[in-house]
Amino acid sequence: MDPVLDAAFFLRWLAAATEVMDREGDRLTELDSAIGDADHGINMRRGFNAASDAVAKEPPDTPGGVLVGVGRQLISKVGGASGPLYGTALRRAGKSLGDADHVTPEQLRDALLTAVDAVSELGGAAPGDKTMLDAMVPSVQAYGAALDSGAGLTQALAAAAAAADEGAAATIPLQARKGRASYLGERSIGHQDPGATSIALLIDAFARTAKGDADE
Amino acid sequence: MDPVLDAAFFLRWLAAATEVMDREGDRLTELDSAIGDADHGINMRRGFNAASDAVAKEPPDTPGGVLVGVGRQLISKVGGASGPLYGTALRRAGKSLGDADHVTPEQLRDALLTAVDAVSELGGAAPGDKTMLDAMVPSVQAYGAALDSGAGLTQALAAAAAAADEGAAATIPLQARKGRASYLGERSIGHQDPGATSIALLIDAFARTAKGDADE
Amino acid sequence: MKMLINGPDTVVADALRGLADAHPELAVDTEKRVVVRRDAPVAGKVGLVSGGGTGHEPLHSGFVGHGMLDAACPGEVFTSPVPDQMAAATAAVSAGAGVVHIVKNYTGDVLNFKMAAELVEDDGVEVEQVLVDDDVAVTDSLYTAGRRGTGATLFVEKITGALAQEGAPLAQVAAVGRKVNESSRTFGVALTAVTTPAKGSPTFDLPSDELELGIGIHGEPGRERRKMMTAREIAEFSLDAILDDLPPGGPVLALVNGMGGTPLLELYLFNAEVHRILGERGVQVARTLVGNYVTSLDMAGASITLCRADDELVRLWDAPVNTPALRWGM
Amino acid sequence: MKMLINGPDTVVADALRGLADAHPELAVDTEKRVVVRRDAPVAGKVGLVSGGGTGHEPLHSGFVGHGMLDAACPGEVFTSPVPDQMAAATAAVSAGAGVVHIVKNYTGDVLNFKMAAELVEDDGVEVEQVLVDDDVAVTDSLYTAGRRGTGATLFVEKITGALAQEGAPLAQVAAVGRKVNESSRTFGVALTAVTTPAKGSPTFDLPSDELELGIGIHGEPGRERRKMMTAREIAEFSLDAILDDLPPGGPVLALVNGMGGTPLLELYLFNAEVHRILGERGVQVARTLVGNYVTSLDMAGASITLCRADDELVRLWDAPVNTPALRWGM
Ligand SMILES: Nc1ncnc2c1ncn2[C@@H]1O[C@H](COP(=O)(O)OP(=O)(O)O)[C@@H](O)[C@H]1O
Ligand SMILES: Nc1ncnc2c1ncn2[C@@H]1O[C@H](COP(=O)(O)OP(=O)(O)O)[C@@H](O)[C@H]1O
Ligand SMILES: [Mg+2]
Ligand SMILES: [Mg+2]
Ligand SMILES: [Mg+2]
Ligand SMILES: [Mg+2]
Repeated sequence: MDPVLDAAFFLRWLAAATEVMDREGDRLTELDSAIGDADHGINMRRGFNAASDAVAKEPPDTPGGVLVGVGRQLISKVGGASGPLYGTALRRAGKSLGDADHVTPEQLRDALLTAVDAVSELGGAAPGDKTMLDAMVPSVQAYGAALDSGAGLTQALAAAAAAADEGAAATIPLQARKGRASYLGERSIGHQDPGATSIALLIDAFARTAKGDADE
Repeated sequence: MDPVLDAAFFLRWLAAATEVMDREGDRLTELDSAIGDADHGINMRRGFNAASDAVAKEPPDTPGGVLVGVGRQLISKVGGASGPLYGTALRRAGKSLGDADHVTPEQLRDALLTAVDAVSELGGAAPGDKTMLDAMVPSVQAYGAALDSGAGLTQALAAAAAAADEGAAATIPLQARKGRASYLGERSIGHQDPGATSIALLIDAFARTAKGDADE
Repeated sequence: MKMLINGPDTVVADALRGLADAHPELAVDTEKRVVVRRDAPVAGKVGLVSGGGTGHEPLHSGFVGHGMLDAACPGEVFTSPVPDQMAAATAAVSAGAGVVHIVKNYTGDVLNFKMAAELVEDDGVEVEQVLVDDDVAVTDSLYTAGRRGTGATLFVEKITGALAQEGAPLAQVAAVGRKVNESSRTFGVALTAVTTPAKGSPTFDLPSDELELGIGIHGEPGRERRKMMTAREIAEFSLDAILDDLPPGGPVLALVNGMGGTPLLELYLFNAEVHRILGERGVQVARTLVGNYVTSLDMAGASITLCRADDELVRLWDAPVNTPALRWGM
Repeated sequence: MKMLINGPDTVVADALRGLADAHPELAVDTEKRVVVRRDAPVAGKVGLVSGGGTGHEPLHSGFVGHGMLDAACPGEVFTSPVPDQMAAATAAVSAGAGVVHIVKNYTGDVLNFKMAAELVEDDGVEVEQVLVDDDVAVTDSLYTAGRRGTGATLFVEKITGALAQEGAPLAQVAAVGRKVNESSRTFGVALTAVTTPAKGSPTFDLPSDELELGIGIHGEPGRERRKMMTAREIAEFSLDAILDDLPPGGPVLALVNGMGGTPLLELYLFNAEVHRILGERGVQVARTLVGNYVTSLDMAGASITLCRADDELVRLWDAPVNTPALRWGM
């Protein structure tokens, strides 16, 4: 059965996200080393651990509260390009959920769209620029399309995760036009974008959280 | 037949010495790298090339003149420990020969003794301290002993070269007590002293010059 | 890779303690991670704040003091600081005359400083941003995040600092900063990659007979890799790129800057080539600074920055400055 | 090994040209290889000359100027200069009040300076030699060439320079130099070996997980090799060696010096450990200097020098100085 999207769900997602950043951080840093400055995994790890710690101290009791709390921590602990982008995206997504104590899968879609808009606005990138957007956009589309065609939350998040993964992989042949990787010009071609990869890990954490709940 | 020890002989020696420093400089530097600062070959090469150039411009016409000229060049071009030691040794040796236009093998012995005294006085080292003296002292002894037992110049210089070579090799087990190698304490044991090695090359250049002349 | 550290996690905090121990004339808040002139806020003076990732020392903390920055915010290694730091620094130096944020053009620095400006403007502090983007190695700004900010940051911080110290108003201080940036161009090369404490191994592989041309200061690879060149050839290549793009004009200020791992001896040697070539091309050098100022941890390499400087800029360059890394006239 | 040079043979000459280009306030004779204060000889003032192998920059050329050295003689890389240079430098700075030779205790430096002193004394210049031998890594002076001269050279040059600038007579300037040397101790460590331009490869092999304790500044291996240690452990080991030998007394001047290849960030971090440990041991630090001052080309590592300083020495340390590498108070 599909889980309820309440604060507890988002806290379980946060735990899964933090765990995956700890586990996969080195791979993200390695990707960032090829076309950036070799810190993306370190940044994500620091940010999600700070968020987990902060939230553990005073657990919010709404989905919006969790996302706003995580976003704020990322803004004030990560730095770099990903801190404000990730942080603002989650903060605005959380704000869009208001103070409902649980939300629908459709409300989550709107929140994810808000996140995409936040990243586009702040970073000025378009799809195809080889940034995190290249995983976010197809992922949110796939999620919405799945809901539209009658899928439940767990199934739709699985589709979102698969699309994010593909989107991240599809950054490999692209030449970067935003962020640090753009300095490399053509030499950025042939490497997967670290930010798109971490987005895929986060969406996958959503999907796994839902599936874990559903399997219980 | 033994050659005459005139200015031309010492100029041929200088050419041979310069050639051997060019050829063996890297080995001297390598030895100095193990227990010093990796420049002895470079120093010797710079010094003997400067001496050859200077002497080519205005060739001295006495043995003493050649040695004094070489010594002066070493003093003003080499630097380091070896510059003043080698330079003063040769300068004083040359001075001891006065302005005779040729000298006897016995006078050469006295000049070599003067050189040994110069190095001892200036550097304050004793035999066994793992310095150039450890090649000089046995070499001059062997030369004198050969003359005393009736050998000619060529033979005596061959004995001097062999003794210098042995003296240099015998520095391997010694612990350095003077110069840069002394800073290593016991870690200086097991390496051949670069200065003793270059002395052996120089004496060998004397022996080869004499032998080359004798063979003609 | 061996480093003189206690562990990768405490590098920034430990180094800030050491900075505080060495420079009692600076107020170092190791919690908030801001480094402030002890006499800040200076009454009536425009405040100057900069910041960026740690790993470029002495930039920026080493430029805090009389006649230069009022505060610096060091981020994690090669990671821009966070808005909280910048907001705290801005508050600490604000004397009512407004504050200039000197921001190197990197996505992270720009975004974080922007968020910080929003925070402090809510509290009524007027903020002007001066963006530094001098690195000609990044050419096509339509298809990139724009030119990086590198060596010219030193010129901008020194010259705005001098003008602010004289009591000039906010708009004028920001304007001279923009003018310095527009008049400056930089090109850098790396002979080795950089190793960050967290990663512990070089950020890219550079064969022992090649060099990277057009590197940044964060261990990013450059635009082009070539077989090793002589100092003269490197200077020629770099100056070609710079002079191609530098606005025409009179004399220049020259910064021959080490990336951290190159001995001062080589920097002076490189400076000789720079001067020789500029002489051949008829470019007059008004002032020269040689040393490790805008670095990239242990990276071997160097950058050249030229800034066209009229009499006013030269005067402000010469004005008294008293910081850990730059000090003259007082 | 890649270097920013034109070729190993011209390194010293090229770098001197670059020094001259950067510092018009110095008179650099690239032929004779002497670097002299442009206003030398200063009437009535005792002249101060030092010199040594090239490769320790900014030592000594970077310390020529008001309140410090009058002249420096750079030798070949890691090779003491020759008597001709020292004699030329001495003649250039001699104003009739005598000249002090500051000599680091290496066989080569001592012998060459001795020969130079004989030359200039023949011309009627009175010379006093101040020998610097502060390196406690060399312990048993009966069986060695005696302790090496390293970091304390900076203290000796600064403090004798200040006293000479005040017009003190020769004997007094030399005496304060000797007092500084006797009050100073240094210990250094290397994380990597050094590579000279001529050799082109590291002068010794140092495994990637070990460090050398008690190194000198010429790429000589140290007395002992250990598994890599933390900054705190290295500081503790070094300070144990120094404090064991340092004369008792009041506050100290502290120099936390980089060997050339270690980023400033790590030096500040190391300084934090030095201060923490000195605090624990009750040693008061009057002044601290952190940076690359007495280097060994690209060697990674650091040294600590402590100098017991009474009020007079602190006053002379604080006195105005204006050189390329050390500048304050003017
Ligand atoms: N303008 C931008 N818009 C969207 N995403 C961006 C932008 N700039 C950078 N990114 C993302 O940020 C990632 C890098 O994050 P990170 O390494 O943490 O920051 P930094 O580049 O400051 O070191 C990139 O892989 C890219 O996905
Ligand atoms: N006090 C001394 N007496 C005699 N020979 C010495 C003394 N000190 C050093 N040497 C010799 O000098 C050699 C080193 O010469 P070199 O490498 O050219 O000079 P430096 O040690 O200054 O680099 C040593 O191998 C040793 O033979
Ligand atoms: Mg990054
Ligand atoms: Mg040597
Ligand atoms: Mg970064
Ligand atoms: Mg030497």
